[in-house]
Amino acid sequence: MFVKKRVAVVGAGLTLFRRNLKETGRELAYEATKMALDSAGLNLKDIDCVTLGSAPDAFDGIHMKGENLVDGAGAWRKPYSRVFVGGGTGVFVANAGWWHVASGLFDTCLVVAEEKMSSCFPHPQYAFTTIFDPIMDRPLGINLVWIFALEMHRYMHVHGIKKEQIALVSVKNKGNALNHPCAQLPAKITVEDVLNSEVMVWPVQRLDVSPTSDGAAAIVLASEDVAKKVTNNPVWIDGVGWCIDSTYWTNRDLYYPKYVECAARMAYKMAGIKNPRKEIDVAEPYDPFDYKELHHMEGLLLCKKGEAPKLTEEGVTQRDGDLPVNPSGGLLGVGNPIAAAGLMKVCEIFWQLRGEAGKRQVPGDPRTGVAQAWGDLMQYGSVTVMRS
Amino acid sequence: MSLERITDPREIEHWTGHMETDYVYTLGIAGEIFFREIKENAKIMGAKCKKCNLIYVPPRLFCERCFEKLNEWVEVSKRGMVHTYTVAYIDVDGSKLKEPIVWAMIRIDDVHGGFVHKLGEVNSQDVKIGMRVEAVFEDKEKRVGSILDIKYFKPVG
Amino acid sequence: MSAKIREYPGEEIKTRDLMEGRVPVVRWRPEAKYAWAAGVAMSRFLKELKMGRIIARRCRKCGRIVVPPRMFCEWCFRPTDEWVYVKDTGIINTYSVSYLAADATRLKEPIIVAVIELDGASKGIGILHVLGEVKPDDVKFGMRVKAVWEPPGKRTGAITDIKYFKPVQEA
Amino acid sequence: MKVWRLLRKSVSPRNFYSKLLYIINFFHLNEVKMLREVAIVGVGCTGFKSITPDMSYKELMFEAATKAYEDAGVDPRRDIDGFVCCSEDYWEGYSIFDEYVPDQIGAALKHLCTVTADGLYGLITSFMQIRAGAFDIAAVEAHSKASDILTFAGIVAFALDPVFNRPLGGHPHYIAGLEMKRYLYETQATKEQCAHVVVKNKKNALDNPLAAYGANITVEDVLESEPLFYPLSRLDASPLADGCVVMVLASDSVARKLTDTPIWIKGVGWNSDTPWLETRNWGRAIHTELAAEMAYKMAGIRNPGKDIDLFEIDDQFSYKELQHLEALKVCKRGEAGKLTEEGVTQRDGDLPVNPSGGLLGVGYALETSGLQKVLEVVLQLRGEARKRQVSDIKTGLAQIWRGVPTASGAVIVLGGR
Repeated sequence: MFVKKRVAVVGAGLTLFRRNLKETGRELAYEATKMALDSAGLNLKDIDCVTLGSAPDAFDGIHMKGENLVDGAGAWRKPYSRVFVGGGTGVFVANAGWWHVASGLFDTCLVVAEEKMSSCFPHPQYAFTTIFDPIMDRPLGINLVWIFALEMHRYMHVHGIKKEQIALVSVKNKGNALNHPCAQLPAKITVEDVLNSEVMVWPVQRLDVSPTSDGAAAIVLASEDVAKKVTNNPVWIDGVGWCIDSTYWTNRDLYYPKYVECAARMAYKMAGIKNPRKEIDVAEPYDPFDYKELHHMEGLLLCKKGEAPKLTEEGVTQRDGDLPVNPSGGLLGVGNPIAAAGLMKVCEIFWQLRGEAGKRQVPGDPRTGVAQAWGDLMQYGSVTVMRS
Repeated sequence: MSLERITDPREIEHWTGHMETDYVYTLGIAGEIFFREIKENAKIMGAKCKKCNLIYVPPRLFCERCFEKLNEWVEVSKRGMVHTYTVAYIDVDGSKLKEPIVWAMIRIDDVHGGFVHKLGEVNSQDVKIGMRVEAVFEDKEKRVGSILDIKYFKPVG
Repeated sequence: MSAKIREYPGEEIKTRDLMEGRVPVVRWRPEAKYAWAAGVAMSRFLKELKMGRIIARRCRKCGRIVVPPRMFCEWCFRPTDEWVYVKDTGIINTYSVSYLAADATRLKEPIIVAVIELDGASKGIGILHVLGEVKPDDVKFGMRVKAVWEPPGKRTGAITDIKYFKPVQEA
Repeated sequence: MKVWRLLRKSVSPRNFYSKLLYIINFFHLNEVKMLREVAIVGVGCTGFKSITPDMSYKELMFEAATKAYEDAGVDPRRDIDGFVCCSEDYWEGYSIFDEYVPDQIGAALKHLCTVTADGLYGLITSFMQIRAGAFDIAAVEAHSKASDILTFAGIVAFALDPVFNRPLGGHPHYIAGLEMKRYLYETQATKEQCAHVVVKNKKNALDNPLAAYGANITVEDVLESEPLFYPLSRLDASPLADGCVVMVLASDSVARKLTDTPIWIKGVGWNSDTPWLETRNWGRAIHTELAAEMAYKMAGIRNPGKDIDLFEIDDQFSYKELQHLEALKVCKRGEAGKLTEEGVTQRDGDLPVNPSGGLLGVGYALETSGLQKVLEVVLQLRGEARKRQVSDIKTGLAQIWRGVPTASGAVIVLGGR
């Protein structure tokens, strides 16, 4: 019978996440990649192939930006390609790395994510307006935050969730980020701060939202044989999943991310996880907005529909809670250079499962973690399940 | 396949739009040093990779081959050789150029790299691969720290 | 080795320095213009808007009536079968109140945006539009609304031929 | 079972060695894992046109997908789990074009992803996903709606490095002119030989009902055409086309159930040279040399000129066909032009190259170009290429380059029985 190859993460690297960084995209990608290689104790010549994740070209302002980033990603004269699934890219690119190795084609794979949103000037917001349908949506003067506010409001309405409950996520994540050395917006804030912050698109307020950022992240993947040679502490990618829902988002009920559930089920099945709530020790769901963390906990089957706010209120998702969620500080605290932010989550799970997360370390020797990202028109879910 | 198709050409609709907005690009860590030297001193800098024994022009933060960080900057020659060239007759919008542009890849002496730039002060028929050329800089007060601070490359004896 | 790494790379630039030209940069505005072919479904949709009507497509297999119209059924993967007019009235599925314009600048008067499930289309099938003649606080989930159209002479065959949707009394 | 199948296959002396190696390999690997073979089991194509104003890109994709699933005998909603689509945002006029793909190819609420590259990269991605055990049946989509683009060269210019190259302006295809000049200089190939490529491909396209730019022209016609980027003339460049290709892939056992003529993916390779114009190799297609090396190793090909019967390779510009033939080690460097002149690369020659008409004859359909080439190899290997059918072929190769200003390319080796 066909037996799957196991794939391990053996190194990770991250740049600072900031509103503007001086480095070019290539230089950012290089810094993260170099750090990942160094941490794995590998050289570029040990790498067989490279996969890159990066969100819209309209941020960096380079058409075919994957081609521009070849050298920064360490792909000079190597098999190299870029995957792109909107906001889901950052976690998805780890999945792409997985199939490069699991297919048996390569023993090692560099997985790199880069975003330089500050090139889109004065605000990356313009790039977001071009994600919409040019006939149905763009003529209305649409703004990216509109659609998330619509989704958030629907979610709140269906389950009767209050803004106070949602704000707790922002408080927690920005607080967690105080311990993250790369964080852009770490802060000690209160629920009142969130509720009193400027209204952007009701019910979305300033402190419900992650910032725009520049940054890069990278991990090194290796086959079982190689992983065992280079480290005695590999973290295995045991399950990968991804799923896209219909383009026609106004034809769907936005209260629940079915596509995240579909992606999670794919990954859980592969990893042999039957009861995610019990078996997963630490989770990094995508949190560009605070309500998304709750939404995604439900999609990841970490709780029942509508139950995530309650768990949050009870402190279950705190770093020292029963199910630590976004111990890194998430996008709300660390920042959101789209694809790099997603891969940052994979890096965090890697560090957590290795017990190397320092002040961010969740207690109790976590063995299984999940990272998840979300994107496109509220339609993409990508999930990676990792074990130590 | 669709059960209906458009059969009357007057029924066809198009929707126009664009993806145009403003961008600013930082020059990067290596790029800033490179363009500062061009702007202030009309000097061309390269970055040396000791491991691979290459001098990159334009300079880079890292060696793409061995991935070492490069921090040794060296001044290189303003002269080089035409490695290849072409004569462009059309502009970006497809219209015919009034004056054809001679583009060339110029290998700067003793380095890895050089410039893809325009040639000036030369007839397009006279350009040859292997021809010696030299960078012509804008006047200092006009230089802004961009690749355009080099006006073009011109033939030298 | 997050705990073991002391320094993380990245040289920060203040947005103000960028704004005020203290950081050397190259500027560019791309040329990227398009004329997207609207195709069979959307050409008809736009023509109907110009006449003050909203047209949908129906899939005979699943029975769904969908708008915006499409020539394929995404769930059955087969061609849709027929054109169906739907009403310009409906209910609010979800809404939000925007203080931000498309370019992220701040609006004095907010725009209320909503997903409106149209009468005559299948349940849950809505379109995005803006609301008018209503205060943000008075908007409710499930509220009935009706399209307010541009006058015939001003319509161009665009989604903006509907100026906005406004609340109407329960029928 | 697998061994039996292998032995049952006709083992020609030509590839006996590689088969033997494969069997030895198989027993060795069996302890650890068993790698799956992957086949193309269905293809669908809209055909290529200079313009498709009556259809949206969604309707174009729906047509190709419908045809591909019909060809494979599968229902995408029931049978297909994995989907890969290929697009670049600025070709489409959308940021995150991934959003607009699932419905019309049957992928809603399924496992779909976008690879921002040519369709051939997408095919390789799908191949890897199946080999890794993620799916049994998968579909790959690539399309071009080039006629939706009003400022093609402006968008290509936007791909240039923003700091070092783009500010100089100009039509970015000067890069092709630079490359052509250097290639001709290094190999002593001539403009006439390049013109022969154009004549051959446009003529081949006359027999291809999918092609948009078939023509019966002479070498003089090409040489006399308007100079664009000397030595590159108007007819040396392939014109843009719209079109869509969808393909269905399946793992070995499933593939055999679905069709009597699975086309096996024997080897894949892809590679990128430096993105910097300043340090790139201007005379050689390093990306394709390395990609071919990888694909040949996987497919057990030691003598490409002999072991491969048919080539569908990138000819976005006439000289590229010659350069790529040499990069593929089909002939020695500097020989491709001569072989073309002598007619060796004609459809009935010893080395048939671009029997479909290539991009010069079919049209350059942006990221669909690679799949157009794979499509031709599949049809040829199935024996369904009608007037274009090359006789007695067992192995075919498709190759693509990602166009100006990139230095990236991919190669695939396909086999019939």
